[in-house]
Amino acid sequence: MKFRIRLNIKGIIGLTIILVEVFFACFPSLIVFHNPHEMNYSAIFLGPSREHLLGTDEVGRDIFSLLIFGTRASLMVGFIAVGISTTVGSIVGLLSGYYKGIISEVLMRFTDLFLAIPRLPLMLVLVALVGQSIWNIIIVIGLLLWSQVARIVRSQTLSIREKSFIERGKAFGYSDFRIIIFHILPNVLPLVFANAILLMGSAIYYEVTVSFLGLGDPTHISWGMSLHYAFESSAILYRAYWYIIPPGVAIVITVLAFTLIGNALDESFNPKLRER
Amino acid sequence: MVKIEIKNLKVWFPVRTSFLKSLYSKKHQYSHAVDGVSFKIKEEEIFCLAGESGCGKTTLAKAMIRLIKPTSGTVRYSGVDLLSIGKNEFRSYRRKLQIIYQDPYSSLNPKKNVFNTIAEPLKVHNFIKNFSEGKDIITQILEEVELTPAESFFGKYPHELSGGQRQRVSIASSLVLNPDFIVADEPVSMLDSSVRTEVLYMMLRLKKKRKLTYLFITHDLSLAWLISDRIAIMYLGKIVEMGPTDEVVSNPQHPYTKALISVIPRPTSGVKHKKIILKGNPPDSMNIPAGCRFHPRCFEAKDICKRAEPSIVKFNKNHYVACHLLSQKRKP
Amino acid sequence: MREYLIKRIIIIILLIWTIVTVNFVLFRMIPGDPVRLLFFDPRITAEAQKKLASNFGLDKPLYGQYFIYLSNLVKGDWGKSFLYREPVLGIVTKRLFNTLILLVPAVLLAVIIGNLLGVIAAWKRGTKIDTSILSFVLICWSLPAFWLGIVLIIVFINIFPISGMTSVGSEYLSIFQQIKDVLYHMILPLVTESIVLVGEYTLIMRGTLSEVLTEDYITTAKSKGFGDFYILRNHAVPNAMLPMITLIAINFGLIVGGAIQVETVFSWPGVGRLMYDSIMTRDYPVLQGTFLVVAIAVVLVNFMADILYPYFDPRVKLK
Amino acid sequence: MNIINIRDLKVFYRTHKGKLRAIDGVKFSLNKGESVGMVGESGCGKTTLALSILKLLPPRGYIEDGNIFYKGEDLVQKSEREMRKIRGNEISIVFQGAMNSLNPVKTIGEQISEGLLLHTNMSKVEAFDKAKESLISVGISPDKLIEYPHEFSGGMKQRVMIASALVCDPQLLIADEPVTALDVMVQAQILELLNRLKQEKKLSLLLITHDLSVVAETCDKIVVVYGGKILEYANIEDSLLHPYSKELFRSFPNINGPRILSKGILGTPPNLINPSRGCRFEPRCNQSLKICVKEEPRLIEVCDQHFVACHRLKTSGA
Repeated sequence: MKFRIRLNIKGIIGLTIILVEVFFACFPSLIVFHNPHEMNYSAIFLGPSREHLLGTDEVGRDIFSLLIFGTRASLMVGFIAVGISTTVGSIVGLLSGYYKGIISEVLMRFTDLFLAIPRLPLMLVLVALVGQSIWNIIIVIGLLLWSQVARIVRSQTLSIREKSFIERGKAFGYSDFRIIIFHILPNVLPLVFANAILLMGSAIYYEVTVSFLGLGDPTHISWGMSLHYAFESSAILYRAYWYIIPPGVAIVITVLAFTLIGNALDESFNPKLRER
Repeated sequence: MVKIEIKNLKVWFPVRTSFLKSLYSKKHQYSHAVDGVSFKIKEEEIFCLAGESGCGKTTLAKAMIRLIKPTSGTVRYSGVDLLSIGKNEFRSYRRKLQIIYQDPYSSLNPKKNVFNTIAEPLKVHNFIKNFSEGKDIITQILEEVELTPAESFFGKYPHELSGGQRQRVSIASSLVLNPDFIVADEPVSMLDSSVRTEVLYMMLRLKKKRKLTYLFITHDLSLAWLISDRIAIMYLGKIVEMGPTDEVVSNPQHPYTKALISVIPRPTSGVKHKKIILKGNPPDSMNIPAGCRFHPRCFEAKDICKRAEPSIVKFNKNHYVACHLLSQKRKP
Repeated sequence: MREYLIKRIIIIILLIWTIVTVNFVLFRMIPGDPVRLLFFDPRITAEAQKKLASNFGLDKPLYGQYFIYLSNLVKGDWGKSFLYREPVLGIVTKRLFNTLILLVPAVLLAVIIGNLLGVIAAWKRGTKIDTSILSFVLICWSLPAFWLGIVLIIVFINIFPISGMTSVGSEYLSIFQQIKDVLYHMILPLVTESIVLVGEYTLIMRGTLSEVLTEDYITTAKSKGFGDFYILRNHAVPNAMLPMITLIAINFGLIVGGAIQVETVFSWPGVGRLMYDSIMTRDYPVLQGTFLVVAIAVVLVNFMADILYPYFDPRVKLK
Repeated sequence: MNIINIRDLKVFYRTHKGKLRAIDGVKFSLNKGESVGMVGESGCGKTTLALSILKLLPPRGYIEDGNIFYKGEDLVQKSEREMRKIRGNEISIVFQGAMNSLNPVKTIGEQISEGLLLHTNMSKVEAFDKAKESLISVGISPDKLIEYPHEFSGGMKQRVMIASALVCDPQLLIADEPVTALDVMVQAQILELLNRLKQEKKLSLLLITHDLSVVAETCDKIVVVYGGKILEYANIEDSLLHPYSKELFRSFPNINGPRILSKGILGTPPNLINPSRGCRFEPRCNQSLKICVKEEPRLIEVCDQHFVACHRLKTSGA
């Protein structure tokens, strides 16, 4: 198998951002000098200063520390949720694209149903019902994003299975399993990969939104929770921009970075997208 | 010796009718892609199936090697009824019956290099235990298809090869299992004219060397004429004329064959020959006309052609034709 | 055409039925005692609760409950809110109207601007104009709606109203005054929702149009002697608009997701805010009702797109 | 009088590996009312030539040097605006991919008549009437005017393309592989149509194809192109003299001739990014001389109106 990946400038920028964030997530203590959990009621809503680079929140926690530690939650959600949805989606997509008949039809309808149901409301309902923990959120997001992967993998599989090298494999006496794993999968994998990267942006976006809407894990530090607390504690009225801007910017940068890498990969795998 | 024989082979595809119709009517509509075809191919013969696109020639060929499930009929390969044996039993015949595809760009997996493409069937059929064992066999087969030096092609991916080279790889991977019956589905129609003859030349050489039997499918009668021993002309799922190539081309009996031969473009100008250009739409296997299938486009159609379907009859030795006019001519 | 319609309607009924069933199952999956959570408001008397229980068939087995649930839904009895002590259906319909007031113009604005930007970007593909549109749009696309709303509030707190649909305690002399007040309150939420959506539409338009521009019939049009602008307007854009119709519908969930956030941030009394409130107060009957309404709305929009599509694409007209 | 006169045309493409010399010094002319067939293998530059005449080259391609005189005016010097008045009006083109060459959301009538609306002062009604006429002339019933292309078969689409190319009564029609993807019978129908229209409208035709026999059946003259160069230019009745042309001719089966399968032309097409100094065909030629490696042969007239670029012919001729 052979992948030729050529990232454009935008993709390289995106990749750099993510690598830096991965570093933050792995070694947050190397960067910050405040414990993000440490509260100090005598120092609430302080503006940026030498002591607190980005000021403090309504219970006196250091916002810069919260921001750096928050990277961990976001990346974790991104990677694990996408891992779940990509695996489930690829399997469903491959099977429903390769086989014809009732199973394929049922899988396809099921995918369509999941595509049709609005995601955010369903996520909110599910998290509200199963309980607010980071793992529940990850699983819910993972299980709601698979339909998108399945749709893409299915349509790609459908077009590949019409190629004569697939029928040729049958003429050689290959089993269905061999054809799916060794002949179709390698051809859809680049697309799945590019799409997975794009999905990471979406997964992070959903986690942040769910947390902001009050269904986040209160025991975990995350950008969405920070914004939730900011909104609930009327930071707006205090015009505590240092509390509100940084997590938002962090989210935008992260989602953007994943999008840039994903688009760059898509372009490098899909010659039709390349500049004319 | 007969290599492969088919009798009354039919391949009907169910047509997807609308959802509602399928609720209230149980009657299925079928597309009669192949509608009762019988012939024999002798050992080491080149048998050619010719006809317009949509006439069912590819479907027929694929049904013969069980890539498509026929609706009815029999296929006998070296005396064995291929359609009645089970899947596992058929596996041992699988490697004997191979196919070469038309499009060299989609018949090779873009993610596999030449070596793996050829080694994979060997491994699946237990000719070799692991990929490295196949090196000698693969070198030899690549040399046979004139891809030399063979080693330099091992690591190449399809996109690094030209159309002709891809088709050679494709042929090599079919031949590596030592088949003796090959379906060649328009193997050169997508190649450039100069490469085309090169590949054909090689295929004929391989045929002699490996004692192969070819079923050659083409829409190009001049190619068929050039290489085949016998030819069958297909129209809408049926054979309308069949016989030794020389005779069919020089003395066509069915009006359809006459028309097809008359429109073959000749590379020499000067001698202007009369062309019979058929009017009307290309055939549609979903709406097969009553009577003779060809009558709506036939320039010699008589009343009887609209009513009864002609059966295929012997015109003279080895030359068969399905046309009412022929039997009428003979009666008086 | 009739057959197409009937087929669509059958599919839609199946879809709605599935959603309703999912809804039923979901709310019985709640850890703890789901039935208690859903139907027994701790704030009312034991006698009333018993009556409620038989109303909802809670004394019956699960499938019995399911049929009662279905028939209640059809009858319009969607349960009673714990918080407002009113029938859920009434609350949701009232809020739905408010949501539409905000969403319809916001989506229209986003579609118009998005398509325009997309067309320009595709036409000028590879130039600086394209790059700047693309950068702008990608940022819009990455913005969480709620955060953008908060930022806009901080910036415009003294210029525009930041909360609610009308000024608190205002009495209107005429209907025009009321409309004016609502419009004034609408500005920030509308801008937020539009910005969040514009990215998606621009990207889709740019993508499909760039692909259309490589089609053979574009070259044909050039060979007939037409200028770039004519070809863009008469040949490329009409073809690129086709997938837009379906894509806007498919991505309708996105619009809804944005609406929940925007309404929450700006306290806009719509379905989205209702959903947020019901989560915060654990008002399950309302949560269930809003989810149902939103899901059905998405399905209906997709249905409309399916119905409209053949009018624009001659290729599917006959089916 | 010649209608197109191409002088030392060079058309290059920018690629990652360097300049690709798609057309490298081509010189030929096409007389009024004449039909010329241009043959060559894929990648030899024949389509590029067609596109350069209309200046419709893709963004990576550009005319490096040379002139294309159309009725005495140099098209190379013309602005895009001036070219638009010529395209479809004086010079029309029919492409190979008839399947996708029609806009799926516009009716056949709209697509045929739009050229008229652009190039003439006709009203919509007049243009539609003319479109109807044109559709009849290609053998399609006029009530198909209000239909959409997806209802048409490949052969019918190609007829529509021809109708819309000819609706403005152009002087020159360029047909780029007009029958390649079509079935044999449809191919014959389209060629017959082209032959008829050519005579009826006194059209000049530049037919581009890889199929020598198509040229033999429709054209007065033949141009053999190889590696961006013209190797031979002859009347269709003349027998071809260049070794490449001969091989090419042999690779087409002729059912009037002997039943012999040629070995084909061994070797690969030339590298157009770093072409060799000598004759482009030399590496594949079985009759090459020493001089062929060093020096490029020039196109010379071996007999009346028959030009060949081959050292062997020069020496034998002299």
